[in-house]
Amino acid sequence: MDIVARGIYRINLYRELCKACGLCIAWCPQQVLFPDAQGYPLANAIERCVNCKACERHCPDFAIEVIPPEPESEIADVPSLIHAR
Amino acid sequence: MHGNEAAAEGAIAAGCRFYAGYPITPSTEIAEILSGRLPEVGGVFIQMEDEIASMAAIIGASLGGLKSATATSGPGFSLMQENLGFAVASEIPCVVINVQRVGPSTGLPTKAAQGDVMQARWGTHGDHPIIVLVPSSVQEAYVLTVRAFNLAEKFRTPVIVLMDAIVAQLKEKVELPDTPQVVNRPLPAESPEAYKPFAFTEGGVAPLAPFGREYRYHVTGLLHDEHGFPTEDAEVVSRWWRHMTSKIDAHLDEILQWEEALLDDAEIALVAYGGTARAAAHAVTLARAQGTRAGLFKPLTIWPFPEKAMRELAGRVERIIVPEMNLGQIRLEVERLAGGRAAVEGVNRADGLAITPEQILAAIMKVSRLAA
Amino acid sequence: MKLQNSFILREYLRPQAFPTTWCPGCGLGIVMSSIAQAVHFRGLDKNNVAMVSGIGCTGRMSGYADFNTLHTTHGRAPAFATGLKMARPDMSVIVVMGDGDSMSIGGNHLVHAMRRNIGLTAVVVNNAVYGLTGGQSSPTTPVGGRTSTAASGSFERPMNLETLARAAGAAFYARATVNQTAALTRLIERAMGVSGFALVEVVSNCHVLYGRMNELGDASQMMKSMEEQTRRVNPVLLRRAAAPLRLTSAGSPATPVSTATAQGVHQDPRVPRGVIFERHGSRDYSSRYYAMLEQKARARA
Amino acid sequence: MSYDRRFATTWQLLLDSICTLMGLDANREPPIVLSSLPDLPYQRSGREGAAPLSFIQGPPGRNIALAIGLRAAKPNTPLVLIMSADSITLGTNHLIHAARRNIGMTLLLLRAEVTAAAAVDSMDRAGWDMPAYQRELETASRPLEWASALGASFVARADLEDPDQLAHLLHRAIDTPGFSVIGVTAGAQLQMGVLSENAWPEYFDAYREWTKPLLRLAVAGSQARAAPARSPTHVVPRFEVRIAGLGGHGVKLAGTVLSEAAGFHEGLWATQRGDYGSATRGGPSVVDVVMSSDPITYPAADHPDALIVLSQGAANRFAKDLKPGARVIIDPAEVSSLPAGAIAVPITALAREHTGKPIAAGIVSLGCVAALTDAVSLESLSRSMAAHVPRAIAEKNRAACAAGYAATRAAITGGVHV
Repeated sequence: MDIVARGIYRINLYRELCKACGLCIAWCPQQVLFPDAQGYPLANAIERCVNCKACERHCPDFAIEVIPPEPESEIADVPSLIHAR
Repeated sequence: MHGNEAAAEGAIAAGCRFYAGYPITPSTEIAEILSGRLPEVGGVFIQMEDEIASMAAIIGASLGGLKSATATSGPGFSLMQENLGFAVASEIPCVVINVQRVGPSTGLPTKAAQGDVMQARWGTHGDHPIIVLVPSSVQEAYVLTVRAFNLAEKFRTPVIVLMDAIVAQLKEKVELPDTPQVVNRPLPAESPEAYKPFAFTEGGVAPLAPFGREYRYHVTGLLHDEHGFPTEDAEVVSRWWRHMTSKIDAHLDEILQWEEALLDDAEIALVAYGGTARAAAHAVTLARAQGTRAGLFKPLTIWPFPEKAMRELAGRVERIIVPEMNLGQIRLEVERLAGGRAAVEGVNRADGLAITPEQILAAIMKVSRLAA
Repeated sequence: MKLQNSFILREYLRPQAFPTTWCPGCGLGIVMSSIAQAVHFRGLDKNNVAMVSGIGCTGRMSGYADFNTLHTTHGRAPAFATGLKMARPDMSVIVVMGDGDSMSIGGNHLVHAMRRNIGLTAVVVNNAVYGLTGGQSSPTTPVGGRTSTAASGSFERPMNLETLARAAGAAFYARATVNQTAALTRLIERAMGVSGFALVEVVSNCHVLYGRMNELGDASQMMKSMEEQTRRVNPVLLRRAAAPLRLTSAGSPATPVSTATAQGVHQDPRVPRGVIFERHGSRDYSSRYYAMLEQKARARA
Repeated sequence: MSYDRRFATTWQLLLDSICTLMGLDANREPPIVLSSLPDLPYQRSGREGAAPLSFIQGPPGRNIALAIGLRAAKPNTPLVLIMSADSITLGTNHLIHAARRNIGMTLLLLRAEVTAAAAVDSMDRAGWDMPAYQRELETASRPLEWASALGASFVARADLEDPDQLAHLLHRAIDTPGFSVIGVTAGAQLQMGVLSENAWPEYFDAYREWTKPLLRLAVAGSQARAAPARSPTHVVPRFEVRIAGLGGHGVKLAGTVLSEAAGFHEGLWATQRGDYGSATRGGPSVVDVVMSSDPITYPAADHPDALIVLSQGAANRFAKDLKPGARVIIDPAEVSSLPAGAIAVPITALAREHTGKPIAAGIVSLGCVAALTDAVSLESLSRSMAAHVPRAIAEKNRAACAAGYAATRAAITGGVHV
């Protein structure tokens, strides 16, 4: 498992489940993810992640997840967190 | 060319102009190829809603005067049995190609087996004669499919081509005849008034008139008289049975086909059919190279079983080995016919893997040591 | 910290069976995830949930879901599920089928399950093609769609499951797409709350076969085109519309159903998604049956 | 299902209506009647010989499917099906698909409909006279509505007590191309007459339209099909090749190219068998090709003369049971533990170098095979490739194949064994 965490959110990539279909990359509205040479996603721009979970919800293989830094209750403040940074 | 392709081309060459089917691995290529080929020759391809409907539709098309066929695999063949029985009882020529896979139920859909040998014989309810052909090469898949249509037309019966996934998926070079010999359906010679569509003959069949303007008649799955009308009269019914069995039994010489290799001086005979016969043929050469006198008996018609030839064989050799990709379906038949004169043994597997020449050779060596 | 996705995977699926046999990018994984989430959001005990599937790519789903699962024969899943539901009326029974499985070989069982209004949640994953056998025409292949049994494009009229379901008497019909995952989950969740036969048709993608044969692009392109090809409908806001039915038998279900195909918008070529119709006051066959038994027992006492 | 004698008159009335079809138009072909009900009134009349109508007493419910085949063979003959509850039980699936496809036939449905809200006698719900409680639990089948919902051409309801109307509707149904259903009731408080109509081409009319361009193609194609088979120019003892890798290595294509090169261009006997797995990418994939100047008995390469290994998994599984003197070629980039005596050829690297894609690994492997045996030449491989590889990339693939050949030759002569 690769864990990428540079900004507010972390992204877990389960390589053993991933089939490199590219859906997460295509659905990410923030261009967080990029394909490597074999087409597997890399979270190269993790700082742009806004925790919309589009990648997670569109992954047919449960191979990617976005993890917020705080308990669920604080997710309502996501926009202000982004601006604060 | 692979086996499914050969069967499809054989159907076209034999004059098949109607195909109804439903996708099922590993027979689907036959449908795919015919979906392209039939429109080219003015025929009809239709993908039906299930196998039950596919079998019914080919019966309807055959009554309309078209040579018709369907192809399927185990689970679909099970669904066809009801209407296959209808075709037997109402004497409708048609061809069913069953590419066997590992069962029961969904089993191993992509793996080869020979588990439908008894289903092809006894799958539908009641007693009935049936013709079942078994190709062991791509060449035979073509030739026997053509033959299946010819026998179906000639004896007015469904004919089953029992392939296995080994032959169906095998690609090999074939040498096809330019124009295969084709039996076409004769029109009745008599007038519509005198026509008996289900005439009881000793060892023959009445020509089947296509439904149309002049010849009107009644077709039923109920046991019927010579005009096709249902009857419960035991005397008529017993004449019907004589007709049904004699039309096959009187022509066994024509229907039965088998091939023999190196049996003249053999002590050990292999009885093998379909994809397994290829490994058996190889095992014979391996055994001969080691000085064991083995030979091969390969039935191409498996139902009716070549009983007379098998009885003769059992009198000639000391041991018979029956390799099959099932738990011993034809071995039962061979044992029955050998009647104790030759010891019969099986080499069996039904796990989706092909029987190898080494496996058969090991069995040959085991019994030849016993013999020595 | 809430690990929603891995939670679904751990709690409702069977990680040891992963990765799935489905092709990369297949919408079936998304459907499976939505079903698991719907079960979770409904707060159901997974010991009391059954998943029954037929044959085909969709049929494999029951192997991955950690419920009571039954992988049956081709097309017969609704019939197996009917038996299960009658034996265990308290159980939530989800039937997952593909388009060929449910509408072609299983058409009879589907129609009669809808007619009986037995309490099943049917998820029909519609990708317009037979996937497992290599891309043959299915009952929902659109006219002109190229398949391996219609190389120059299909000419057959596709099945209209929506009107058939309405005529046959289903309690609930919704259509979702795999690109709208939240809506998909919500619709399945809602279908599971229906008493009676609830059907969710999920438009999915077979980019490997149908997409390639018809040059529709990869998985993400096919999913994105679902956005343009569908439109959201709300049955509450729409009046009863011109279905092709004019006839009614006595007590026909065609009348009380509120339909989504509104007057004035049915020229819109886009396929409606959302709740298409819901029959009010529907009651599951199995609960009606057991109520009848109780009534009889009371009458005897 | 047995025929209910209470309906003998119904039967007679229906056949009378059908027979009026023949009186109307001498040029019309007489209809064929299909039913699962066996009891024919004309049989009881003592007639021998030809029946007044062609009649098929088919299996319950399946008559619809049977009629589809008949329609394909007889495009102009009216087909009239008389069905009862079998149409809504066993036959439901056939009914809905015939309606969807709009196949030209006319269905007369007896008792298969709810005839009144409290029609206790009707056998409409599931095919037999159910106990009352069950009738209350189950919603009735509504085959007319099902057919209409799927766009049947013509849906009507007729009253047996008005035989003229029945005959009229029957004629209209038969004149309408496509699938028609007429519910036949007696004295029911329901709407009679035409209930719905829908314009859509009849299935086989549409089919014939659809196949017109394909028929023309066939004439052009038949001349191009003939390809003379060459007889072998040299004696080749049985030579077994196994290429094993992963999905995405182009293993299946390689098998096809090799077997056809041997079969068509070298005049040898050749077989090809494979296990390609169900996944399109990443699963194990293996192909066996056997070539010989004699006909081939066993068509698998269990003891290969040449084994090409493109993945570690394939090496573990197949690098045993080799024929004495066999050659094993491995791709050192993919296989870490090398079998003794194996020749290392950077197959996937060569594939990438010449075509840019790893899928050409299979084609490179063929070059390796050509270097190991004189059964196939590079020339016949490239001629075989021409039939399977798009023209735009054919040259690149030929180069890839030649690179595999050269690398293998160099490895053998240089003695670069592992």
